[in-house]
Amino acid sequence: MTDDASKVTSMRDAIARFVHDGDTVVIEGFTHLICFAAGHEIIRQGRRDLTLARLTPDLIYDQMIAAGCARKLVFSWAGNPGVGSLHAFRRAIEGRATERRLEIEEYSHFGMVARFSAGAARLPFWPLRNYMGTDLAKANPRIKTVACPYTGEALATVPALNPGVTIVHAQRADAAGNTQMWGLVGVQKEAAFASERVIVVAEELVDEEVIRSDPNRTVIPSMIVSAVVVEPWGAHPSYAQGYYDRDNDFYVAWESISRDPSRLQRYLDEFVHGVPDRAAYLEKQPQVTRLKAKERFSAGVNYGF
Amino acid sequence: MTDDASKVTSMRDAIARFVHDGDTVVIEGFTHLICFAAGHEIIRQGRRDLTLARLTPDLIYDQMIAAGCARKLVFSWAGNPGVGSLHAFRRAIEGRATERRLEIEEYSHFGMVARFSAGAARLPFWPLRNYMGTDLAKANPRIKTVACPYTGEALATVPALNPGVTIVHAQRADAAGNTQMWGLVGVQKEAAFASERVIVVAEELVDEEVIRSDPNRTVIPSMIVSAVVVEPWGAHPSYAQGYYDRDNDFYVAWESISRDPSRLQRYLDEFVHGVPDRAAYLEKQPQVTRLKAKERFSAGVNYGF
Amino acid sequence: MMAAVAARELRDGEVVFVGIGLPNLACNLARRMHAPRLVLIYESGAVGAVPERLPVSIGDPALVTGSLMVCGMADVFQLFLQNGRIEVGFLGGAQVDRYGNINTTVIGSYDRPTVRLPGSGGAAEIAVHAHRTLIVAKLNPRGFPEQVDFITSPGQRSRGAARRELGMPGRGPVKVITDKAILEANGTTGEMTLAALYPGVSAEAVQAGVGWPLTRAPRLGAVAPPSAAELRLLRDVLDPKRLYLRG
Amino acid sequence: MMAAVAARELRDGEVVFVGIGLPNLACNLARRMHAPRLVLIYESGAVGAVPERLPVSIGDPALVTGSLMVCGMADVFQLFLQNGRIEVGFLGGAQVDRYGNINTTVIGSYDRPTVRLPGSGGAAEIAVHAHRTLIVAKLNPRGFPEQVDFITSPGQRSRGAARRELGMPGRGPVKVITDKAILEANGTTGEMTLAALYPGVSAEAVQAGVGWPLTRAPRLGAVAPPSAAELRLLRDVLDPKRLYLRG
Repeated sequence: MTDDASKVTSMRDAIARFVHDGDTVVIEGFTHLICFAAGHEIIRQGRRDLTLARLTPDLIYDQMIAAGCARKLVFSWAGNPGVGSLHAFRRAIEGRATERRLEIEEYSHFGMVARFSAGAARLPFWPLRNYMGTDLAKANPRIKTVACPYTGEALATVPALNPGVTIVHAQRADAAGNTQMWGLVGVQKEAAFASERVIVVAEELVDEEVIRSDPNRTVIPSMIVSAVVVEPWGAHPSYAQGYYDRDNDFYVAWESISRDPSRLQRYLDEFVHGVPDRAAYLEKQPQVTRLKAKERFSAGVNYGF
Repeated sequence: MTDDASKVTSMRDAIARFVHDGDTVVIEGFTHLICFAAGHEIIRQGRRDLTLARLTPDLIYDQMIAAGCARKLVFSWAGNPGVGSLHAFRRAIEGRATERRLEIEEYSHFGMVARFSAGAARLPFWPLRNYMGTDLAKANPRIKTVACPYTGEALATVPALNPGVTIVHAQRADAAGNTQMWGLVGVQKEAAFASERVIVVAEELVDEEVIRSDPNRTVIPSMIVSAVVVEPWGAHPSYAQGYYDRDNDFYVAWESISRDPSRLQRYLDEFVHGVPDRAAYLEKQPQVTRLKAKERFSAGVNYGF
Repeated sequence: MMAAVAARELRDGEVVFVGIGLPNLACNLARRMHAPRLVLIYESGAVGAVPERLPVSIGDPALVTGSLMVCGMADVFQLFLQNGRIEVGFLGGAQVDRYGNINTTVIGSYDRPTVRLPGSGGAAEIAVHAHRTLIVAKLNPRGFPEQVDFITSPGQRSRGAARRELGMPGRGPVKVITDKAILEANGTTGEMTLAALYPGVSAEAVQAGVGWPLTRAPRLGAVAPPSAAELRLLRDVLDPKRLYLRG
Repeated sequence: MMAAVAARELRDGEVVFVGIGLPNLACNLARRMHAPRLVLIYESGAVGAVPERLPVSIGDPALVTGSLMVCGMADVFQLFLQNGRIEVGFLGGAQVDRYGNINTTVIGSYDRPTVRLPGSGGAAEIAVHAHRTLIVAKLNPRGFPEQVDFITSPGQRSRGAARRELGMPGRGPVKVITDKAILEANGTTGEMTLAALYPGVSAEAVQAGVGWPLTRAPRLGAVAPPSAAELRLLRDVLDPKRLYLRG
């Protein structure tokens, strides 16, 4: 079979066509493979009233909140991991002006994973044994319970999350959108299958033959993919295992950048609004090449019969 | 970390220690990696009153039923795929003597997969959108419904399946039981995590370093494994991708062997009771080497940072 | 002939849940004739397979080597089928009834069966979720009773209730492809009605193989015989050893 | 000191859910001291990691390279944590109360918070499912109130109800490791009580950092100072850049 309908397009076109004002948008990736390139393009195109969903909002949602893209945040851990706070997020929640007040809907990681799992399976809810004794269900009335039809015990439930668009960054994809990733895979598969539209952003565009040489590594099949964007270093300052390391210096720097609303706006002016695309973003900071990954190749396995 | 506690043992010891009369036993594998070697050892050791669970009972459960090991069968498709019937199973169900009458508990594939998923997640049930309009729920009162706490709609449920022991055949494992497989992976991961005890049977025992070189291929972690048995060709006449092909001739031959109870008993006498172990089983049929897999190696991927 | 007729029902680019035997032949014929971008999914977890030999089971290793994706069965049923990604499903069975209900479980009573059949496998959920299903079965009165002994895979109406009332997402069996004619589900009643005859077959001959009074479509179609290209592909390329083709 | 004390709580062969910072240091110290077969699981999905550098986040690429297994987060929470495979979990937080309830969500009211904290992450479910948890936090009266503003991770009693009544599988927080003393959960009341003092620390100094009247264990233990081996490993091998060690 040759699935030869290429879906390769530019980031600009992909965001213009598949991300609309008012959408629920998911840019997933647990520390790994967070697509900053897509977030920046959404800011540049001035999207508004988005519901941003993600386990860990991370710097990219902090930037999108500061840029005024978000109406609501659905999440489970909002911090700068190992460093400190997401200050744009905090200002919006704590009502300290600058950033527009933000609606929130809050779960734990397991709750968010369960919401994506339900969405991906097209079930209206997912059961989990959780939340007893916590104030989370009180703060979020969408956390409910269901009685087990066998044991009678009450289990917690969360409702399905079915985003309008999910953006998945990956190491490699073919032109039709068959996508492979390795290292931490987070909840990307579930978020993609839960979504109405999926944009795949790949470090490398590969031949269909590369995908077919190792089918167990395929996480996302072309049939659920709307667009394929080829964007090397598109996850920086997040990372791509086997391609480049995380830019921990930038994560540390974000603490002071985001603490000061005017510095944050200057950052956006320079590195987001001030560049037309990711290539220009990278040209401004040649030092990122220091993060290029060393080689630690695995051996192949035999698929013969 | 060096998880240096070796769990490597012989098939005889593994079955003697971890499979008991009356247990619920799962030998999973969808066409691929079905551990006939373990089934034969269970027959040799004369286990009785087992509840055998598996999506597709396949020839191995037909042999175990004929040998008198089974009290009950939990399944979703009982046939000889592409060939015909499992005649020992049919005789036991249709009440045509020879084989002892067999209790059954029947689902569809999705239902069985859902039972293992619930068991693996240690939830008492799993919801699925299914069975409306069928007679399956009438034939099996354990298929129930639950009302969604969000939409009110009725969804089907199946109860968790938590076997006493699950036997997983795989291409390779280390001595502690960290196990990698590729090609069709069926429902092995879920069945193993659902189980109280897990016996891993590997084509090849590899160094921990081989496992660590490609951690995304690990399907079963050592912490859930009770024993590791190294048994090359242990899945024959089923197959192991990259090691040997399926013995389709034997599947065809089974139609006439199993149709005749005395021929079936002669088969068991010769190839199961008549040999002490898998090595002897293989020595009796040198022609299986024709099934050795050709080489179709995948390329490795970079795990560096 | 049945393989060729089934192949014609598939549209380019569709996602098809494939069984072994005739459905597999039909899909591979369609891919070579008019639907090169057909995506084949096997319930074993192989997606986009390009088998180098005719697979003898849905778990054949040839379906894995060179496929686009291999996933576990929890993903097959939850992320593909229940998710609504499967457009066409093929079903067959020992009994097919007036409303396209299929029995692959038992002949006789469930507790004391005359003949124990293999059971559902994935057929129950395919019948519920695939956007549409195609039933492939040879005509004979015992195989086409008014009502099946056991409903394994629901058709257009089960025990009096329509699919929509029962909450089934898919449209159900739209056609039954037999060795003599094509039956089609009536959009209103859900009944399988005679829609088109194979060359040289009379409506009476079809009725003789069906256990209920067949309604005929207002204008009966004529099924074109397999073309030279279809025959050549089936006999010389797809099934040269005649594993699944019999005449 | 806190890292050394936490390390001593871990037994060889245990499966530990690790967070970044002090818990990570404690686990790696324990592996080198007395528990070489400790299995570390990070909520990011890395199992059996052997990081070549000190990880700065639980998603650090160094946790993947050379690990025994990498799995998706649905598996982390369902197959490992909810399955009951995690024996020890580490927790910390802005507030810890009398019963070991932890708040990492908000200071003040939920709807109008004075300080918005990061939220649960995986802490709520770790507190519910891990066989036992260890709380690591520095003493100060605002951090140890009688009752937390918001219960993110449940302790031994939440709003009057005990863990068992609430159906929680794990035993909950068995100890609170502070910078001055170790508190232990009383088996009957569930209250965190003073169990052992660090060298040179008085019971009064501990009470000064706690917002409820501390019950003392009948016989107060004395925590041994870090040994030369522990100190050398922590300072020279595990955290030579002092990323997490401060004095």
